[in-house]
Amino acid sequence: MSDQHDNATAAPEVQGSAVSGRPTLEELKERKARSRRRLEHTGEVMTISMGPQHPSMHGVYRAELDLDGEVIVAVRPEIGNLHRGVEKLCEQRTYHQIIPITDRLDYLAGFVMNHGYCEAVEKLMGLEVPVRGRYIRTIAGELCRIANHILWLGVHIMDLGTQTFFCICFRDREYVLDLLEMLTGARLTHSFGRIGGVAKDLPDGFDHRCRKAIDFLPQRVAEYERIVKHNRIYYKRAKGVGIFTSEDCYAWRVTGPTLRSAGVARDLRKDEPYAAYDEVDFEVAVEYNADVYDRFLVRMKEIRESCKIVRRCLDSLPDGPFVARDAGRTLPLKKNVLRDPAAMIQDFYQVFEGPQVPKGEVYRAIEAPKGEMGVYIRSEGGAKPARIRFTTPSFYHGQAVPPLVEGEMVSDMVAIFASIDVVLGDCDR
Amino acid sequence: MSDPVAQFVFLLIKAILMPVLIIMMVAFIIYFERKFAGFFQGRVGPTYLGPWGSLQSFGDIFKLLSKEDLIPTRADKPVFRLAPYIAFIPAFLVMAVLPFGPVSEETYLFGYQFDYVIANFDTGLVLFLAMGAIAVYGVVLAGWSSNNNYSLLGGLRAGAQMISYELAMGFSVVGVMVMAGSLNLVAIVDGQAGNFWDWYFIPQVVGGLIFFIATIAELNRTPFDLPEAEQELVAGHLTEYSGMRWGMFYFAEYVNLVVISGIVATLYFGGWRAPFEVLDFIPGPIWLLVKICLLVFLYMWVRWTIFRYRYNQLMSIGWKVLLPLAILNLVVTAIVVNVVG
Amino acid sequence: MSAEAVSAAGKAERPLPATLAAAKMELEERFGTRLLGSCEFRGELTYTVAPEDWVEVLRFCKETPALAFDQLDCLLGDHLPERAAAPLQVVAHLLSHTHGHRLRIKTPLVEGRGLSTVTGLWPSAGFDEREAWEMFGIVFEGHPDLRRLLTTEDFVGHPLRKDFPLQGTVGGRIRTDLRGKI
Amino acid sequence: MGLKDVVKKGAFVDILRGMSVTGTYFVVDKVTVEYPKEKLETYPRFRGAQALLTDPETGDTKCVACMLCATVCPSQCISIVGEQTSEGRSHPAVFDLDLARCIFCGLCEEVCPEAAIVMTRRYELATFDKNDFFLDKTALIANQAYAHKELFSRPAGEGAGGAEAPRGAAPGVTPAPAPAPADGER
Repeated sequence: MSDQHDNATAAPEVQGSAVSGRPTLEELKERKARSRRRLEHTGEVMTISMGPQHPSMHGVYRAELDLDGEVIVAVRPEIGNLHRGVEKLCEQRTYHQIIPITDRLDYLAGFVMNHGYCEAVEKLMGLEVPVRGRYIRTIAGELCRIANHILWLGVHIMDLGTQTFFCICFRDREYVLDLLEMLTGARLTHSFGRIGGVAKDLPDGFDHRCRKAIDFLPQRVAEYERIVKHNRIYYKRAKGVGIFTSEDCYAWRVTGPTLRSAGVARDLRKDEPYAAYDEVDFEVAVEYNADVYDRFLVRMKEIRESCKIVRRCLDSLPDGPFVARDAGRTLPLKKNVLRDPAAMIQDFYQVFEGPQVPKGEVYRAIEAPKGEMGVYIRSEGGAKPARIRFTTPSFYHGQAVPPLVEGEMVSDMVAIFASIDVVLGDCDR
Repeated sequence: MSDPVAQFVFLLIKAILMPVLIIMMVAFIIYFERKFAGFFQGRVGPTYLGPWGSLQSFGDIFKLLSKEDLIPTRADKPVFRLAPYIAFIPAFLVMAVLPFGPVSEETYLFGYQFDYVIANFDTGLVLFLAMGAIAVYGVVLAGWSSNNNYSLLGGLRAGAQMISYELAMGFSVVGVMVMAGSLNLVAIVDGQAGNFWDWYFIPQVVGGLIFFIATIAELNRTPFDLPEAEQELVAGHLTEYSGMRWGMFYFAEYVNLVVISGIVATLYFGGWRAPFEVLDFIPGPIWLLVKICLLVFLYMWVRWTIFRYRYNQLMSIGWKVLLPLAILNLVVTAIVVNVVG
Repeated sequence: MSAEAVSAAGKAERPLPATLAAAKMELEERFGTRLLGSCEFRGELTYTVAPEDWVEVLRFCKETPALAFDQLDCLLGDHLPERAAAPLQVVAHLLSHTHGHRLRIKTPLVEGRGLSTVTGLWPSAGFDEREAWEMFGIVFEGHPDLRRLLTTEDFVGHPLRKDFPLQGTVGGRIRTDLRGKI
Repeated sequence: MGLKDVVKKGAFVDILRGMSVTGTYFVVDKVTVEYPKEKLETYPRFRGAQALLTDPETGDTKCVACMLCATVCPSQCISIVGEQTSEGRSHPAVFDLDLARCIFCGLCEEVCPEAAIVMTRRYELATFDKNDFFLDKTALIANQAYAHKELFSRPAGEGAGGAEAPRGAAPGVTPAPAPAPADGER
């Protein structure tokens, strides 16, 4: 926080005035009101459609903008172009078959979606995941988070002007995707989660390669910060732009890095720990100016924290089974199916009958890279869920664009939309 | 042949040779821009057409020629067709006043007196500023005539951006004029005779920087490429253009780039003069070519590194920062030249 | 294996967090009989309320400091054809940032009956209610802009109802009979 | 504005720092893998197009038509018709897999009790004719050429679930081009 002050090149009106350097809620609201003041004298309004094929709309998000010159007067968002009816599909499939569907939700962090779904099913069944399984889930989850944030940075900076960082970020993301392909078998659509743990154990040589990549990535983050953090143009384009106070975040259910940049240290990995997050200590990245610039700072800190988590998980990786062995509810291990007949019977039972799930409903939320993703499952006791609802962060971030952007300018809409990290697979389900 | 006929023949050759040379240069600069863009981003750039992909720009041209050339139905067709030419032709005119070698009575070529400039124009600098202003019409008319909201926004931005940066450019150039004592580019280059420390970019550092920044805005290149900001306005004023018509605009941008780096070389880096006296045996045009290439490389380097300003920040920089600094620089130069000179 | 045996085999029934127990007392003391049913399952508290008190209960949850549910995590519609009396249902998940606890409020709905909107309390319910209307046909009175969200404007029917065929009613049927012959 | 910052701002320090980074990339060796010439090696767990493994002696598939993979497949793209062979062993007369619907999740490989169906490392599936996506039994058996090498390095009974051989180069080192698979595609 201290460096926040010495870079006097920041636009003077954004200087924090509170005693501890952190702007109070009223101060943030006053800054937001300043950018809304452009709306008072609106002349003739022109409507443009930042349509589904727009280069910086991160997928098929459509926003109809009413412009007065360059200032945005009104926004009418429109989503649903990537709606695949995931919830209807899930109602026709057993709990094992739903796993490959979930990683198509937020396709930039596939495994995290598997993980969220498996946590909800395990909570519904009351199933205990063995320690090694939880550690592997944490490692894979954090690798997905790193990949997601690096891609976010590349696209965010490309929206501000140059393609250079897009290529640089995608090159660094390649190392993480390599690791995920080695671990799970696919770069994006991992389908690596299983009810009761993970599909396979860590392959040999993964430990060495993972440590090499984890030591290499913080240097890359240092380089990104060296270029972007003190860049005068990034100051002008990001400081004091798109302010969203914590009150707005609660009202519009905006969570994740956007909420943490508004001064609220809310992180489900700390508040409602799951997998191995309670056994690994890490800090929650928090900033206080609630603008695009602070969302960048929060995400860079999160990449560093994720690297730390993965390193700690690798250091204290326990032995033992990586998936729960419970005849009635989990898929058997492939090795056992080929050898002993009991596992083969369990195999047939799980595929034809499906897992036994008690009647009841459950809601489990985890910390996805873009925000809090909650899974609501209502089961009537059968092998197929009666109703599943994926409460994905981008759905609500896409809805929160109007209050975020009104009063700002067109080129700010692009920067703000990128800063809240909306991905349409997540948003339209 | 008598002298006037020889002069006329020389003029014809120069007038034909210059555009052909520029078009050849532009074709290669387009290729180098894509190649260097790749290198700056850690990737390789085009490699398939020709050795190291060198025929890529000819591949582009054939692709553009074969592409369908759409004109929107409700577009203002005559203006829509005229816009690329308005953007394309002024750049060539400026090349006429650019000296690429010694201009004096005793320089002879094939036995006839020959001066290394197409038009020894007394007010060459004013012509350059005028042509820059006309090129803006190409962009603004393109934006207006394609009857599309995005292009209108792009065109408006281009108009506003040019006005605010032309002033800064004009004032910063006057500093050079005061030092050289004349508007004629030939006289300016003669004023920079001698080694590289006699060039004007050393006394005129502030003026030179302002001029460089203003030319980036003139060329619509990255920190100030708001008119065709792909991320915001899809393609700005070029949204409705396709095929060879779009190619004309793309070509015009690079011709402008070559011409303006020529002007910057002439005004601040001693035109066709060698950096050291002893290297004078290498002919003038070679030096001008080397300087143009280095400056074009610098423009590319700036383009692939720096983000883009927001529209109102761009205007405020133009009016609140560059213009006062340019005037200050002019005043200081005038005082120094009169007191010391 | 009956449901109890399975859940007994799993972790012991999770106790309610302290603040949630306090909130439970407050709620039951305030509404008492108007809470039609409550259930605790896997450490989650669920209340069922009548459709008429829907907004009142939610407003109470949001405004009283002991509960302080300042975020509506998710609001979803549901279709239970086996429950003939009230086949439709709306479920709301509330989250309190100050106390860090969660609550689920449900309300059963008869077929044609609408529900009043909660966008006044939490603007984030806007898209949720539009989706619930589009997928189940539950009309939310007072909603600023109730139109189709995820499906196309001219889509007919409410897809997430159990009686809606998986292949859909309008064209685009998967021609399994032509497989391999095209 | 402190004097230090005016000087820094005047001297374009942050802009030059950004340009120094792109400058270093200009000279550093490039990372592009030129796809058709150099191909990246896939990892042992890569899930490409499926293949039916065959017994070396009988030349027939190990599959016993137990319909497990057809049931577990989330997109129902496998269709099998089983029959009894002369020696009384059941094997699939028809084994069709529609790659156009397959989502490459690997569940069929995981539940197969005979380790008969296996995900190979074949990812070049682009074709001009949609029917090529409709793999019948012979095409699936021909896909064996692309099967992961690690499968055969262990005793056949082990199946695909066993530990995989380490592979791949450390990040930053350009991996060696993969041996071109047999081109007899069809």
